[in-house]
Amino acid sequence: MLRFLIKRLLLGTLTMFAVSLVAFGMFFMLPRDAVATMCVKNCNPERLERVRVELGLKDPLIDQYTGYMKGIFVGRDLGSAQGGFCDAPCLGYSYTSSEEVSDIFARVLPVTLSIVIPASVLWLGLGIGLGMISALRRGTVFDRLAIGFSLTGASMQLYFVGGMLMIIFVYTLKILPVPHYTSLWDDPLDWASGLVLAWVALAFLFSAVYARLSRAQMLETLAEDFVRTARAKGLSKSRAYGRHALRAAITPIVTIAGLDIGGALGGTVITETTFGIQGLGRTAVEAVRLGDLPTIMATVLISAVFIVVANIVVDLLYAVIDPRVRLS
Amino acid sequence: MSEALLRVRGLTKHFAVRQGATGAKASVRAVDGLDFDVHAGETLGLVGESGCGKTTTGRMLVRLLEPTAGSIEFQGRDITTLGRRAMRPLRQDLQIIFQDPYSSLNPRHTVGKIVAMPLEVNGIKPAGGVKQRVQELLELVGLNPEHYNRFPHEFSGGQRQRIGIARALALRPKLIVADEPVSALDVSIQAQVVNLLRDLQRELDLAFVFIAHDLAIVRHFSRRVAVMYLGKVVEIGDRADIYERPRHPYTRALLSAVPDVAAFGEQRQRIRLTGDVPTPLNPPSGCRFRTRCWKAQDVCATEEPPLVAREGSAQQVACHFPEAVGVVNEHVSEVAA
Amino acid sequence: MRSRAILAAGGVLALTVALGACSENKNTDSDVDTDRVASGAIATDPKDSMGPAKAVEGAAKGGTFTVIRQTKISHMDPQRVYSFVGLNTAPLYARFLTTWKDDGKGNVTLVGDLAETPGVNVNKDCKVWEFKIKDGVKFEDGSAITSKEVAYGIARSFDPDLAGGPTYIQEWLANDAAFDTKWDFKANKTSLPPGLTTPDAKTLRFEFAKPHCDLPFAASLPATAPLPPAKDTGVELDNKPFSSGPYKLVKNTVGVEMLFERNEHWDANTDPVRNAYPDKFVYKFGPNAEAQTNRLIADGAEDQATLGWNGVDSSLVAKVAGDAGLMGRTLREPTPSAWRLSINTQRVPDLSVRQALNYAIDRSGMVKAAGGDLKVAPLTTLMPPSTLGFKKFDAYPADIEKAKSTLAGKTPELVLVIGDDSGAQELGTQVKNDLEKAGFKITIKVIPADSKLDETKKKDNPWDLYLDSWAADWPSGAALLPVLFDGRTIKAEGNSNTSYINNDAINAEFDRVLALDPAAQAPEWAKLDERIMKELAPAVPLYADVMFVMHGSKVGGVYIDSIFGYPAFTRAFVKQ
Amino acid sequence: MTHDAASPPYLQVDDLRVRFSTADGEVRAVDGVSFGLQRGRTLGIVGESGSGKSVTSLAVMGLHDPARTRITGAIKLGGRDLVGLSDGEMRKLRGRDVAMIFQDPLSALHPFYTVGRQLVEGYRTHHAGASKAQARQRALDMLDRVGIPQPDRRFSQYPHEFSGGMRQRVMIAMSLMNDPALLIADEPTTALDVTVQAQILDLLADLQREFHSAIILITHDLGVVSQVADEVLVMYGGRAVEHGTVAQVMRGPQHPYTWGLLASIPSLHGDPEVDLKPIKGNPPSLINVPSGCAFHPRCAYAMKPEPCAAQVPQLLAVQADGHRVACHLPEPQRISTYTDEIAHVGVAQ
Amino acid sequence: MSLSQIGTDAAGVDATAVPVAPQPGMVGRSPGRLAWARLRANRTAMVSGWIMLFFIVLGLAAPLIELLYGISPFEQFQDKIANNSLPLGYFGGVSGEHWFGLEPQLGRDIFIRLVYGLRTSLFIATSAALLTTALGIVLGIVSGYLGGWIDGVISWVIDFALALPFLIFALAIMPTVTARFYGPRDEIPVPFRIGVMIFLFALFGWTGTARLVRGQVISLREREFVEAARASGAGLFHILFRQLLPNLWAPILVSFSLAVPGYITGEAALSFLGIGVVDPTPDFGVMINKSLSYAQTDPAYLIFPGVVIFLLVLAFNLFGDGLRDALDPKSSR
Repeated sequence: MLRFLIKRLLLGTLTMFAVSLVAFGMFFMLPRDAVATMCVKNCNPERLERVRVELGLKDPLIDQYTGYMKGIFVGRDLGSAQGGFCDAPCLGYSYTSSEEVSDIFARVLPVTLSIVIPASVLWLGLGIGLGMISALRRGTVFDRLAIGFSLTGASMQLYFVGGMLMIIFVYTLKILPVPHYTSLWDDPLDWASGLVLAWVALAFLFSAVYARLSRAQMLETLAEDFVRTARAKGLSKSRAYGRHALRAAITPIVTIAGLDIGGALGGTVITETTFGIQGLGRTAVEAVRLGDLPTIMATVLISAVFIVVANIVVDLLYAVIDPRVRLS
Repeated sequence: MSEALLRVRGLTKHFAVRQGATGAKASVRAVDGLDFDVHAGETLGLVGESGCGKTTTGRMLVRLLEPTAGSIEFQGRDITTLGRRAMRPLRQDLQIIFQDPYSSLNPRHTVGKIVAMPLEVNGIKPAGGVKQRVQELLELVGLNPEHYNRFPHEFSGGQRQRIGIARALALRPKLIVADEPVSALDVSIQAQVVNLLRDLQRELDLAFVFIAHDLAIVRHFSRRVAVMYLGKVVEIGDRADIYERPRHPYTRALLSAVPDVAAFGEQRQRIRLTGDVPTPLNPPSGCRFRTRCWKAQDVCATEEPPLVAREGSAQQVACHFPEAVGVVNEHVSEVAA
Repeated sequence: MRSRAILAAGGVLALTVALGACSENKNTDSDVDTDRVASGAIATDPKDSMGPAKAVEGAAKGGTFTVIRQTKISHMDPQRVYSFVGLNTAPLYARFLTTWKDDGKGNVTLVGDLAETPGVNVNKDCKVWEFKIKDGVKFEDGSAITSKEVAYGIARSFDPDLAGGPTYIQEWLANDAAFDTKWDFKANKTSLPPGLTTPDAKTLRFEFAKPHCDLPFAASLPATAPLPPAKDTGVELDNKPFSSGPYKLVKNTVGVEMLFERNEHWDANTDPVRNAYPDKFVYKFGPNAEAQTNRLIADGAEDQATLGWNGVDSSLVAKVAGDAGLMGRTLREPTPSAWRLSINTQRVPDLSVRQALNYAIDRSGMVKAAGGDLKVAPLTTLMPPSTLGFKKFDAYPADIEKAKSTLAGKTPELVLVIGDDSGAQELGTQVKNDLEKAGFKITIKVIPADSKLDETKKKDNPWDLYLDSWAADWPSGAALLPVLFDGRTIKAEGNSNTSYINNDAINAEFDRVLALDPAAQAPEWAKLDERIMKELAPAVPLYADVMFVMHGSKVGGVYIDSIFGYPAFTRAFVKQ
Repeated sequence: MTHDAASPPYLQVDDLRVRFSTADGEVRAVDGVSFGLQRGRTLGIVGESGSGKSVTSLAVMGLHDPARTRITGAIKLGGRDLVGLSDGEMRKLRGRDVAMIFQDPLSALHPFYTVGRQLVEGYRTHHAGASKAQARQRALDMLDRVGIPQPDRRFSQYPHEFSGGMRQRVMIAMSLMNDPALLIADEPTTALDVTVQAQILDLLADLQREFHSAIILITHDLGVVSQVADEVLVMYGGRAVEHGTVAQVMRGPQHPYTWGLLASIPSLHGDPEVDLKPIKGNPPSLINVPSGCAFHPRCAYAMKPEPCAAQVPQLLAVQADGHRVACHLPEPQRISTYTDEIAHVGVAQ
Repeated sequence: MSLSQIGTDAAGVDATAVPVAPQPGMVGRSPGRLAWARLRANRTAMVSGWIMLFFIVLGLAAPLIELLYGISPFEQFQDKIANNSLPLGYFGGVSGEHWFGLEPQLGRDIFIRLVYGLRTSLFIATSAALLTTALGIVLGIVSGYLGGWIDGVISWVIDFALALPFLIFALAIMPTVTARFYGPRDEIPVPFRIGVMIFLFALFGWTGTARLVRGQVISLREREFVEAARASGAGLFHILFRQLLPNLWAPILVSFSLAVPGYITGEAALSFLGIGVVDPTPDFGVMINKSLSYAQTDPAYLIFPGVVIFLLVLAFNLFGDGLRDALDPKSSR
């Protein structure tokens, strides 16, 4: 297990390294000139050139890359125009937003977390719950409704669901405010009411997938001998299914959930666009549009970290759930 | 006896595994130095409990697994390290039947295609056409030749096993390794398949390596029997020797543990072995059976007993303290307590 | 049973369909005074520059005024402010040399802000200017503002690290576009740039190599805000500017929220334009125009004293316009942001083709494509009506037949470049369809929206047509026509003259008019506008943006300023 | 062998019928099976796959899905009819009065929980007042009793750390946690090696003596039955075809199917060169059971069409005490056929 | 509940394992035919199959429909647009002439644009699904069967591809690629943009199929029929493509049929973000992106494309589900 983990960590690092290289290379292939975008009315070629030098864009590519990566681990001096020395982990200074990228993240990461974490709790709960109940009541009306729900959900587009939710709850019934983000610590109620539609829309779509998956898993597990053993011991249905079947059925779901949540943390672009909320996803999209290298690098790296870490966490969770993995 | 069809010497297979938290490399000594011969037209039974290496041995004989050491000579030719192409002509004489009648047939192929596969792979075009040849084979194994275009899922377990046998016969082999060919079948069907194999052996002069854990079936089908324990042959000999005059304590214990209908009503002297078979990852030193042997002494832990024949007999045994010759393992009629 | 779930989903859809279907969409009167013409002058009476500002009817002191906006303000450092939101927010926490008295209806007067008058043209040749700083003006720490701090503020705008702000004064002082190479601020922090002197604590003196009659206008930009050298935190000033205005920034969560509270040292009696009624100003960032509008339509308790900076979203214009109650909480004024279809005259040298382009564009369709007449107002002149001295004319009334006959059977193949944002694409489609009706063959080239800005500013850009807009920094033709059409300014990249027109006669006219007294210039610019259109047709004027903003029910005193066309807060108050 | 006919049997199954509805049709898994079993005795149920032997035992445990399964007849356990009991009532009996051991101990034990936890859980379910320590002590006692060395170390290990035989011992320990009066062992040794099988069978016999419980041993192996069972019930196509004491069935089998089973099994004795006598054909499908006697298509002695292909034979007593058989052949013919044609081949000498 | 499953399994009456004595002389029912029979018996799958077919025909026949309908997807009807840039009349300007009404602002006909959008969308989705499936099969089979370092490398590449944020890369790759292949004055042809989208999907989408196939192959390669082929001297090609591939068709077909709706959604999402197809080419994503902001003032504009794309995806999903049930009857019921 330990060896396996070390191997996973090494591979994850290799992945991150490859991702950073690709992201960096991608920026230099982009047909965009971040510097030219920065000047509004009063540009001249000399000034543009000087800014390029100042930002280090004239350095050899390798130096630029190593400089950026070094900044993450030990910090680096960005020059007076970019606020001087940037402490590790330095994600650079945004060309277009005139602030340190870590400041941008401090702002947008809570937004994305606020969308993804409650939504994933909701979709996992709803999806797994529905799937489990519908597996236990296979063939009943409930089961068929649940299947219908999951197929409908799986066939919907987030922006369409989001749009319809807003039409219904915000514009027609007027029981919810227009989606927006407020910090949880400032006003929990406003935080929730501003994001609840995003949670519901995401949960609707994702829970559909989980309901299908967990229904199939549960059906498979219910056919396992150990569930029969549990019943033969005289355990109640709820205990036999809730403890014995659920725990075994949940393992493959953990894998997918880990990857989904990891992926979602890396950016919920469509959700953010649909509900007009500025999180990591839209920040990333705008960074690419503006050719803002430090922000591109940081967003790509952060979302990749989420996925790589999610992968490793899933492996760890596996070990927690399944002692066979733990001890092998 | 004539020149052996198959000569196995020192056949060994170690699997590398990682174990423990550190993932240290270790090797599972699945098969550890086997010697035996199989002659044309005869059956060698290979018995032993799970994990004794009999299946691994079978797989190595047909080159599905690469031996770690030792040699396999087939028809006088060393095939231990032959490449796929060089192996091809020999494959025709050396086939295998598998245990699981469900997984051994490709569910997406018709019976005809399954049986014809060895022909196709080896580019053999029999006179009269592939179809005719396949239908002959089907008939040979007791299936309706009209079933040529049917799919495996339409057949029962016994019938599927017949299809598997037909496939093995397609190249007219001289030796068939039969790996637990009946253990997945219902009792009433087992007898059908065993009878079929016996008929085929008589008709086609086939040699078999018959691998099974069921001692009664092995006895019924094999003239010679090798008993394996933890990757080693502990006793090998003629059927009568092994079943009537076993010399290795393990063979005796094994035989006495078989619940035999025929023994109903008789009180038998049961040898109760304690514990389980040790892991082949770390087999006991010396004699591998010593941990469960009631006769074990100090020497058993230090010296590995060689497989030796009693003078004037083909029966070989690997034991420091073999049973005396002539002790018959008959059901002993003693009054129960 | 699966079908049942689908039926349920269908039911929800049917419900919403029914909701949407119950009203008929009709043409409505937009009620925007698009023909409004600006008038104004530079104050000659020093009394105009004296405080306090005229009281606003119905206004009361107190309350918190909230502004919501989608994205953060790029710069708060007055020397770096150049965005519209920055320009209209800066007056809250900074004072400038001059400023505009504005009734929000196009009647403007330039007055002194920190200065006692809007500048003295010492030799009447526009080369030497003097400003006297008022008495009693103070920073947020109570220290007095003198000409030294104003001069330091101007000096630091030479620092390339502090780029972003306007560059007029720097370029004029240095007499060079590359002003920062002429005078290095970092190396000379204790001295002042050439031509800028402070003979005493009250006086600020500019000496230019060339006449710059627009200096009083240029001095109205926030770059003339004062700063004590000791308070210069460099790039950090962006997050925490040092206040000279009626409010100070007390809390700044970058990109999330800014809180302004009163600067107790600000004296209303020195200030001719700022009433400073609310106790606090709060800026909140995040919601897009649609969300802002929806919140304001709802007029919830916390949004009643709120203004949505990004305006009524075009998708909601119909909803707001259809409701008199909502319209009562909107401001709708034409702005100086003028859109035109620039013609790259290097690539389209044939005047008749450029004239045919002008004839072919149907502005009523353009208005619909751009979001309706509450969003834009059609424009046939290069200068928007908000320019001082504006005169309406239409050199090429829309007429497909006329366009065809002007082309005389030619089918010019032109490439129209647009950005990849969705609004531009609709306009592109509209332009293409209009032009193709007249016989043009148009290729639409989509490039990233942001790079379009700078790519078309490159002299040798490969395109024929592009959509451009320009908003002058002050309502004078001088800040528009010479900037956009003086061919002598053309450089390799970073051009404003994106038509790349270079006509000697017109260039000479620019020089002539620029040397006139500002008051005399206004009618001359209008004449020149018409002449450029008729003789050169370097662009097709399309429309001017209409500022259509909405606010909560307790907002009062906000007006759309006549200079930039955005909401201004100097007279804002919260209804009690 | 004493057969205490006076006291009523602890388990009495009467005309048990179990049917499942499936997409392909109704499965008549058990079709009119009756038998009784005293405490302290072992009944071996023998049959091939699909004969209904496992379904019978699951019916006794009440482990079928009520929505898809129709169970009629009576299953009386200590006088109480289990058919029609609610799941809640049935649950109280399961694991306490009647316990079960399954074929594959690896899959029957939950892979994610320790052995101890799984043992304790079964005990505490039926001993609401028992403390954790009591339950643990009970579990340790039972582990020790079934011959697991170092029970307190093993207690906190997971099933995959046990060998096959040890796992089956754990299963047995688990089934004995609540002193059940009836123990159902469904092919308990099929997955095990012969030497381990012998250990487990011995253990079961020891435990039965100690706990005086009734045991149903389900197996396809007549050899196992002949060693450990007191009575034998032979099943075919969902029906009981022969029922009697081990001696009766082994020494004088009356049903052609039983003959077939005995003749087709190779033995360690007798002449290995003589061919086995397999039963021809294949076991029937339970969806489409042959009419009349389900065995008639494979039966060498069937009288077709009447009555074998037309009427279902009743399980009727033969001369010997308590020996019953369901066959249309007249009893004398059965006896003569057996002694003349069958007894000398195969195993039954 | 599946306890009956236990019961039936124990009784050995698993439907596929019922021993049937085959009738002599008949051609056997192949697993494919059995699946087809099961599929035909599934009413939901058949209905959704027909709807799917209807949409496909509609997309293919778009030019014909344009001819009959008499309106081109680029034609503007701005005289039917009010000065607030919304269509005149009720429910987004629905009328006998314009069945689904008009777009706000430009005033183009929504119905005919949807029909053409369908065409674009289906083309991209099926091509992308085909390409990713083909790539996934090859890499999955190779990785699963050969194992060892090849498997290690392919698995790592899968992990790597999964770690790349798709949308960000799509956003970056589209302009990069177009700038590489087309001069600044060239209009990017629609087919090229579509090609790049398909390429993007292929680049990121093969991992799912590859993983699936790899898993299947790993479980299949230990099957005895594969060993039987090896024991007969079969070469790698024979084993991969003759023995293994036929057994992979079921999962591949299912994953293909579920990939198509996935890519329909994905295409719309890319276009929604302005990466994929751009105006004036008719497209679902572009339409929904624009219509979203008209949710209040012109809901018809959101609902028509939204419902059409929903029905399209639903039909594909239902059919894919039915296919899965038919090919693998044990999977879900």
